[in-house]
Amino acid sequence: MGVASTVSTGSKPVKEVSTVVIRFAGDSGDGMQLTGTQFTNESALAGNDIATFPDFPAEIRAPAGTLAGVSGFQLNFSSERIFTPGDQPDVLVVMNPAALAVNLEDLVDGGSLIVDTDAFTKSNLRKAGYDGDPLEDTSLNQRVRVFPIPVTKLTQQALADLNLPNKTVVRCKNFFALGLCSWLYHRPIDSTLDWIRQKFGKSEALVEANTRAFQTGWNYGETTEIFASSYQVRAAEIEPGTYTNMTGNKALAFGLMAAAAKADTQLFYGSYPITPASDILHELSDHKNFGVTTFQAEDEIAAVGAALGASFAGSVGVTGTSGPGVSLKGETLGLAVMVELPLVCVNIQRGGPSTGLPTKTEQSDLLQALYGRHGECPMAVIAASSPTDCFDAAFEAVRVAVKYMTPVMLLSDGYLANGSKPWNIPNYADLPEIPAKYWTNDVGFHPYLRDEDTLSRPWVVPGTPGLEHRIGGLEKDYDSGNISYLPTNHEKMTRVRAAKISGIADELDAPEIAGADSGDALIVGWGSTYGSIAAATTQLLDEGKKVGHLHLRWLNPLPNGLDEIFARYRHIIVPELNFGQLVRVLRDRYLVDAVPVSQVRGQPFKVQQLAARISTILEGSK
Amino acid sequence: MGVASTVSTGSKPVKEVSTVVIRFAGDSGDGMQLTGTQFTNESALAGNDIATFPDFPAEIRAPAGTLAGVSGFQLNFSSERIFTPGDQPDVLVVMNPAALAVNLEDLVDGGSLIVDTDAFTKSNLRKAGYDGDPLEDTSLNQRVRVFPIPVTKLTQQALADLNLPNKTVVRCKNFFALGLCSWLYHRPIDSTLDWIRQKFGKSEALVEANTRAFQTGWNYGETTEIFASSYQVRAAEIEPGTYTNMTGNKALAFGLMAAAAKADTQLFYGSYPITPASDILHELSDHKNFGVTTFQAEDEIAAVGAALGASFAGSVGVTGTSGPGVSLKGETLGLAVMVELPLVCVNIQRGGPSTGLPTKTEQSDLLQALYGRHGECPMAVIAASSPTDCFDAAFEAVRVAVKYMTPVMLLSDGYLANGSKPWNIPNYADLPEIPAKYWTNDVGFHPYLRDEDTLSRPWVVPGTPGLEHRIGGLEKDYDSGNISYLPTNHEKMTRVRAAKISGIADELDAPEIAGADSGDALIVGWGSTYGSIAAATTQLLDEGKKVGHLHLRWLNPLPNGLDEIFARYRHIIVPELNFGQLVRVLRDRYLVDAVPVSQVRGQPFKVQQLAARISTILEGSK
Amino acid sequence: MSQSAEAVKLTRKDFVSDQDVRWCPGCGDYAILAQVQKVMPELGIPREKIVFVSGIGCSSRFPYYMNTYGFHTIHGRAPAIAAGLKMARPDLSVWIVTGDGDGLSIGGNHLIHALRRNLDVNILLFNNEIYGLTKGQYSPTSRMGQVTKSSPQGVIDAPFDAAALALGAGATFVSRTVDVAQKHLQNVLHRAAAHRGTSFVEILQNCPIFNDGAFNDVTEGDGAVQHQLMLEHGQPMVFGPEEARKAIVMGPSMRPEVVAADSVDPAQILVHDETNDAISFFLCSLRWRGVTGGPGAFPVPMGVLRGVDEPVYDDLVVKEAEDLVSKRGAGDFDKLFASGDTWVVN
Amino acid sequence: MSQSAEAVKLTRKDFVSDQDVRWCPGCGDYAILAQVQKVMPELGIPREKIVFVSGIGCSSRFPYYMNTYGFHTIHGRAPAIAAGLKMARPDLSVWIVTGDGDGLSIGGNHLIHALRRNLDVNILLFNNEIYGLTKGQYSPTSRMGQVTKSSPQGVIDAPFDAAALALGAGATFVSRTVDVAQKHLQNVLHRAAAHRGTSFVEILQNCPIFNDGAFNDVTEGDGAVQHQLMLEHGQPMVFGPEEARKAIVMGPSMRPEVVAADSVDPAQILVHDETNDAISFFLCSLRWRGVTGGPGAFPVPMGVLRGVDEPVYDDLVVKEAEDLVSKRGAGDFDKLFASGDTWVVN
Ligand SMILES: Cc1ncc(C[n+]2csc(CCOP(=O)(O)OP(=O)(O)O)c2C)c(N)n1
Ligand SMILES: Cc1ncc(C[n+]2csc(CCOP(=O)(O)OP(=O)(O)O)c2C)c(N)n1
Ligand code: SF4
Ligand code: SF4
Ligand SMILES: [Mg+2]
Ligand SMILES: [Mg+2]
Repeated sequence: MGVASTVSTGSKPVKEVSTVVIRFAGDSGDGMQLTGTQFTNESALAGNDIATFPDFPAEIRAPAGTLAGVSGFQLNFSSERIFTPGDQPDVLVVMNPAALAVNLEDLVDGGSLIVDTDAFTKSNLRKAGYDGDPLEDTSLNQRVRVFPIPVTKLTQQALADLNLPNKTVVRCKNFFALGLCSWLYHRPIDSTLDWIRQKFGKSEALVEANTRAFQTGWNYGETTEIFASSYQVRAAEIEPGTYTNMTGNKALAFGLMAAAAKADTQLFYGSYPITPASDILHELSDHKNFGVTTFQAEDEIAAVGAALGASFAGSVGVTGTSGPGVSLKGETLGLAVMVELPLVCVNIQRGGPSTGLPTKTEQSDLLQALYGRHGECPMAVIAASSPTDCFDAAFEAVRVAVKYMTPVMLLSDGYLANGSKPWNIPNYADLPEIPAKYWTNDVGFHPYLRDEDTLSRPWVVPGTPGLEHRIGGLEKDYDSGNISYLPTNHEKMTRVRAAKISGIADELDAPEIAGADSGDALIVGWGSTYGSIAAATTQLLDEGKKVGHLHLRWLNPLPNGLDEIFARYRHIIVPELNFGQLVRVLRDRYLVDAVPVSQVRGQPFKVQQLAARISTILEGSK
Repeated sequence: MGVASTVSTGSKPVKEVSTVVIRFAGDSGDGMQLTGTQFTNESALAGNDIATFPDFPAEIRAPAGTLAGVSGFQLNFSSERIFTPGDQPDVLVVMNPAALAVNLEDLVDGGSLIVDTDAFTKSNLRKAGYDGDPLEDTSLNQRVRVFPIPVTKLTQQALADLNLPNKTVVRCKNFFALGLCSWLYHRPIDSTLDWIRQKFGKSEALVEANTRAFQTGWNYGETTEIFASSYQVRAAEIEPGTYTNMTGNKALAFGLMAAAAKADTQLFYGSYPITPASDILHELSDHKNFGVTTFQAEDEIAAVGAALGASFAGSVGVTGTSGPGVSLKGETLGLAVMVELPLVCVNIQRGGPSTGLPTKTEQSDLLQALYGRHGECPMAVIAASSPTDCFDAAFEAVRVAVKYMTPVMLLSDGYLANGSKPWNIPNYADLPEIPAKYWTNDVGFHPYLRDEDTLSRPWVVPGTPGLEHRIGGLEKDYDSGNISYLPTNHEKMTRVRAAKISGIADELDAPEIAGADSGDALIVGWGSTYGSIAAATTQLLDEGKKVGHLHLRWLNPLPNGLDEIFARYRHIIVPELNFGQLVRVLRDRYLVDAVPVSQVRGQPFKVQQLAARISTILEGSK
Repeated sequence: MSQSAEAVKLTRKDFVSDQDVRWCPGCGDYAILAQVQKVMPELGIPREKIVFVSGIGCSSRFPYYMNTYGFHTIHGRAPAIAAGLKMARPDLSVWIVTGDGDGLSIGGNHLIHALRRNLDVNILLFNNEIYGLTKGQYSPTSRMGQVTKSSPQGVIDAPFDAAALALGAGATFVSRTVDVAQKHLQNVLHRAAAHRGTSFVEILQNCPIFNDGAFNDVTEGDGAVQHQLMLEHGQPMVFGPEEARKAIVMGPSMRPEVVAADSVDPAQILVHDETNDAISFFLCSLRWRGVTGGPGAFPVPMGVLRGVDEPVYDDLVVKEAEDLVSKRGAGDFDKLFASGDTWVVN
Repeated sequence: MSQSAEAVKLTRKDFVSDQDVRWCPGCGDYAILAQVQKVMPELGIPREKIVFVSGIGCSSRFPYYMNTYGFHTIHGRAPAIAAGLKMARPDLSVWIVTGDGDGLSIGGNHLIHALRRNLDVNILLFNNEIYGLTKGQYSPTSRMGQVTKSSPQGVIDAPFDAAALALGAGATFVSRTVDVAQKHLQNVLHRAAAHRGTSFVEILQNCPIFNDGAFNDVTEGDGAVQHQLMLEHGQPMVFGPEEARKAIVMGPSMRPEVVAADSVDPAQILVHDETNDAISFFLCSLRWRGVTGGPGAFPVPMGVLRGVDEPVYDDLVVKEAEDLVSKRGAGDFDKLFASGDTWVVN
């Protein structure tokens, strides 16, 4: 392809690096999410392992140039295996002063700061709360390497002859930045040029404009003195396969769809929009040719109610929300426990309590998932550990819900929901079948007749002749399914409901441990902290500490054998993005002196900090 | 008084007994609740210690004579201190076959069974599910002493000359039974005769009819051969004072009212009817001349919302409900935690999960109270331990809510709500003041300015000039109260919200221990199990076991010093009417191998069974 | 609900379940149950295709007594749960049974949204102007001044008019009948069943225990004759005893009046038209019940106040899926999984 | 809301808080905020006696921008929370700000019950026919066929008419205005403030980001002239451009018609009467907006559709307490505690 060939012979020295963390930041209007996504695709095609995290502003459209309006996208790409989008960017690209103000402190010392100097106008500086021009601040230049570039002007010059409206021209400047970074890291660029053609296909002028802005950026790197060298990040050792970049919410939606199909039934998704869960509704609502029905209910209570009604009708009923929604669904989830129908409740956790920090991530709804309903109301709880694991966790949640005729709470969070990882695309045919049988046998039938192994009751769908029956929220007789107020029956039913859930443990895989399988400390995690803990563990192992990492997938029931495992370590350390919730469960259940490592900042753990805090505990100075 | 004098000289031998448990049972239409209540009053006037428990049918008005329609009232009266209404009746009065069928198994071996034989008609026997006449069953007469009496006929004869409609006459038969039992236990009867005069005052005929039925019953005992002797239960040693018989819900309502008044503000009670909490609404709604406002909302969410709005306005906002309602209030309770306003949420627990056993008692909402909201959402939780303690617990809940500007969950249950105990009526003047100051000082004011001791924020009521401000569910800046998305601020605010609640522990009384203050076992309880545990403890102590009883009033925070106390006992045993909820909290917090004694039958513990199960644990055969 | 093609021979008995009925003696619910059990077999719908969904309340015990599929859910949520059931299985005949507390108080939101969406379900609201199951608190339809357990000094909340609320929410079928009016109740049930879309049926029901005779003066004997306006599509709005028929006419500046039928030119008498919104709204503007109880200035509109054909929600759900299939073909997971940018690692 | 006696001299500025406004550029909420801040000082109510209560949504950010007392609550619950606030402090001027999602979707039940009870509060419903804060899903007022994030093939839910819903719920004051109509908006706000009882104000509001121009054809330029029926109590229902005025008349068998104003006898033209239920219900029966968007067969009734005086809930709350005090005297705890049977132990 033209461009590629004209520029493919680099004239500058090339340095090898293994891992780079880059962050693009600018105004919401500057198209940073798009720039980041394209650079991610290029890096994927370069064969790197990658992990991304977008950081949207809390406001819909904060006034242009303000701090509140800053949008960012971080990518970690490497020739090694990586677990997180990275603690701190090595390279920070900022398109305006506000973006600098918000992101500068994160940039590593000695890191590279690429700046569109044209955006550093008086008014923009004021909006960003700067008195003077921060770029002239010498301390800045001492701490990091600044690359001041008149991105806007250069773009305008390059596009001058296309005589497009200036507004349109300026909009292309993010492609200048993308081109420049693509040069800097030897990215394969064809995918981006193709993408531009598709995206702007309707207007040749726009295709040309964006392509040129991209090339200009590329050439700028190649030709000007300002960059002494470029960098090479070799392909990583990655399991062969066809990959695509997957966000957690999209993976979760796909997992639900696939599971319902493998269970040979329909998927019913009842939901009420809420950040950061809404994208699951958006995704599913566009796949109704897959036997998917979506229902945007009037509120969360109706959403879970409709899902339960659909389960009664024979569909896989799923409801998705975030913490505030779960706080409303409690009563209906209790009904689901009582009538024993398959239901999945997805909670994309966010910063709480109450409205809290709606756009930030947190893991503080675990105890609610376990105990957040009145009565003895056991709930199966599973948590996804990475964006792509959201697919598997969702699939598993549906499998268990259907097999045990029970509601299952599926926990994810804002970090997984919007973050992405490369997904090794499975063949649908290779996914396991989920044997879901509707009950039609009327001999000795009653609605609470139980399967001896699973203790689950039969799934009888209305329309089945001869099996007409009534279910409901009042206690039912163990032997007939009729209403019963008998004291002993109530205790028996309460026990059997509990036994059914704890019984799931018998089919769970033995917990896997990464790192040392005995020694100083076992680091126990769940959910989205997987990446940070895995990375921290690797680092601690490198430092010679005998630590293992056990990541729980099922929070209720817990897998068998944890007690033996815990006994093999001197410390049990539980990092969580809350004030210590799983740690309570472990201490209660195993009487083990597990200690929390807590963070409640609406952000994932930074690997360095986590490793440091674990070390402190190991050094016994709690 | 005429009657009294004519009958006051008993001619039969009198036996001394210390404690009697009597149960009146009949059809809903037979007025058993009324009979029980009157007999209770007589026993109170006799100076006995008393405890009662009514047992209503689940149905409003089940068809007459059916098992579902049986209504019962149990009274324990004694010359000693008693803690419960008693495990099993020594005397069972049944007005029809259904009442016999439902209650017979509870009657102690060798107990007395007083029966209205006239009600044992073919059709009544069928409705009760009897083929033959159970009274002719010899095994019955071997197990208990049967007193078959034609109550209806005797009543009819006695009232014959009044020529009232037969329906009316038959309605009087419960007074025959009451008269008979009053004779049997030497009850002072004036109060009952007065009561009849007041109640039926409008109709001389009815006064005469019921009085005569009562006398006839009394004389029947005195004159017929069937009762060889009568019984004397001497007055108990009871703290001097003026007493009245108090149900838990009424006491709770009074406690809320008194506390609001002592806080020199108004009480706002927002509620939606639900068994067994509705009586609180009924009680409060008739006291609007006490500065009480009641609001029957459209649902539980509106009820707690309105209460929170009233708190914002400067009233003490209270919302009352049962488990299903709490499962709906979660989100609003989270808002209350976030905006830090004084609010009390009353949960009269009942059998769960879901609709469960609505008219039965249970303690299974503790974990929900502690953890039933999304986010790190600390809730102060207090539990009442007896019907009369509902007054003190409610008063204390309001005091803490106002002092710490926090929601407080007040736990009671169906057993306390409907049960009654004699209440030593306090002087209102002697009740402590609750210092609740509205904040008016505008220097350096912001809505989250904190008191250094309590960490509570100022209570500023709208209408205060110069202090206009906005509160809400989004995270707020520690130093200004404005919205803040800052990571570190969120962690700081989350910590301070937690610290405020745990800080309450510093003002709590050191936990009291009844019985051995070290040794074999500490029996730890909370809420309505107080009576059963106290009685079981006394019994175990009598058996020479070194057991102590510690009953927790505050479940969050827990009082200081529990760890030292636990260390003094070999076993920590936690009886609960659930599957072990407090026990989880204790094991987690203190890493102590506390063991549960669970019962989930919609009924309180029977003292004998509880004592036996504790002994089994002591004998180490877990 | 539409009737299924192949008629099935069933009798009233086929719809009686084995559970013994647990309402108070004399409760209006018995009469309603009897009529429903009578009408069901006449619909020609196989029993297994009928589902009764209820919330919580005396009225909501209903499903246990019907020998069909049934779901006794939680307080106020029946319309939401029924929505999922119906969307997942549009072939089922879904009947929602609710009360004035269950449906209008805690369940008000689900009710109005069900009516707005026009799902093909039937809603039977048993209005006894009281909370029965919880033993006698006032409800959103209780009268002002009514003394109940929770209003010892009398209710101060203005009541809803169930039909007006339903109409305001966009209900396509709004009707009213009475527990004691056997034939009328049957007819309305048939009409509701025949209507495609959400059928709202308010049934005035007597609670002899906690609100006895609440409706007597408009439903019993002479009261019924004097105060009930039997709506018939295309028929003039006349009512009252034969010897003294009254009629409703529109007076000057659009103020409706009740006049002696023979005192006006018949052309002046308003004619009912279920399909004319102006008429349906007009009927809901009439005060037929005193705010504090008793008859109002106008008669009780009985029967079908509104009956119009609008798009049916479950039809649209099915259609959307079908259209998408014909547009994109039945879902292919392998295509879907690979629909984003992909790259191959070997 | 009633005006307080002693007038206070305040200006628009006094009602501007120190928080910077965070709505998107061009959002209709700015215009509404400006008018509210303009009207507040004209009410003569001391600032500290005014409270703005909202739920969650872009619109619900409103209280932060008003320099009064404010409570930004949770999604849909503002009317419930405001009810407790107002009952506890009837002297306060309480304003509820909500959106079509906050007020009509999740908050629908609280809204209709607030309207039914007739608490003396003002409800401003910003209707942009979309969920703004959550970035563009459809709402209960979105049009059928509307493509949004959650309806890629178009909405299949029939929308609410907010005014009809409010009226059906028994609202004593029902009005409609538009974000861009400064003067009209001010007048309606004044009317709402003056009304004792719950004042319901639907404000058609443009969301330039997710539903831009939704109302343009009935609110912008010629569209406004052609399609807005400016209601005036006692005035005939005429609208449209001077050169071609149209009028609303009641055709035969009660079918309303739009005719050329000069083509009919003026006496035939319907005259607005806020206090006549038949008129208010009639106005709500008119289809002013196409189910799938655009103008309907009838003009948009703008202004006050209903304004009647009914008992005010918070008045009744106060009265009940006062009556009880005069009946029983102020509460005496010692008497209360001993009101049951008592006995003395010495
Ligand atoms: C969440 C919840 N709140 C409250 C209740 C208690 N409750 C049960 S039925 C009912 C009201 C019943 O009134 P209605 O719906 O009119 O039915 P009716 O008994 O009059 O037929 C209430 C408040 C409950 N079961 N669940
Ligand atoms: C319990 C709960 N559910 C869902 C949400 C997410 N949410 C916030 S605002 C909103 C809807 C906003 O729409 P609208 O009320 O029309 O206000 P607008 O933003 O359009 O002004 C939703 C669904 C929430 N905050 N809380
Ligand atoms: S309480 Fe009333 S509504 Fe309920 S069953 Fe009894 S009579 Fe019927
Ligand atoms: S999203 Fe729409 S409603 Fe919300 S602030 Fe932006 S323009 Fe206004
Ligand atoms: Mg009712
Ligand atoms: Mg909106």
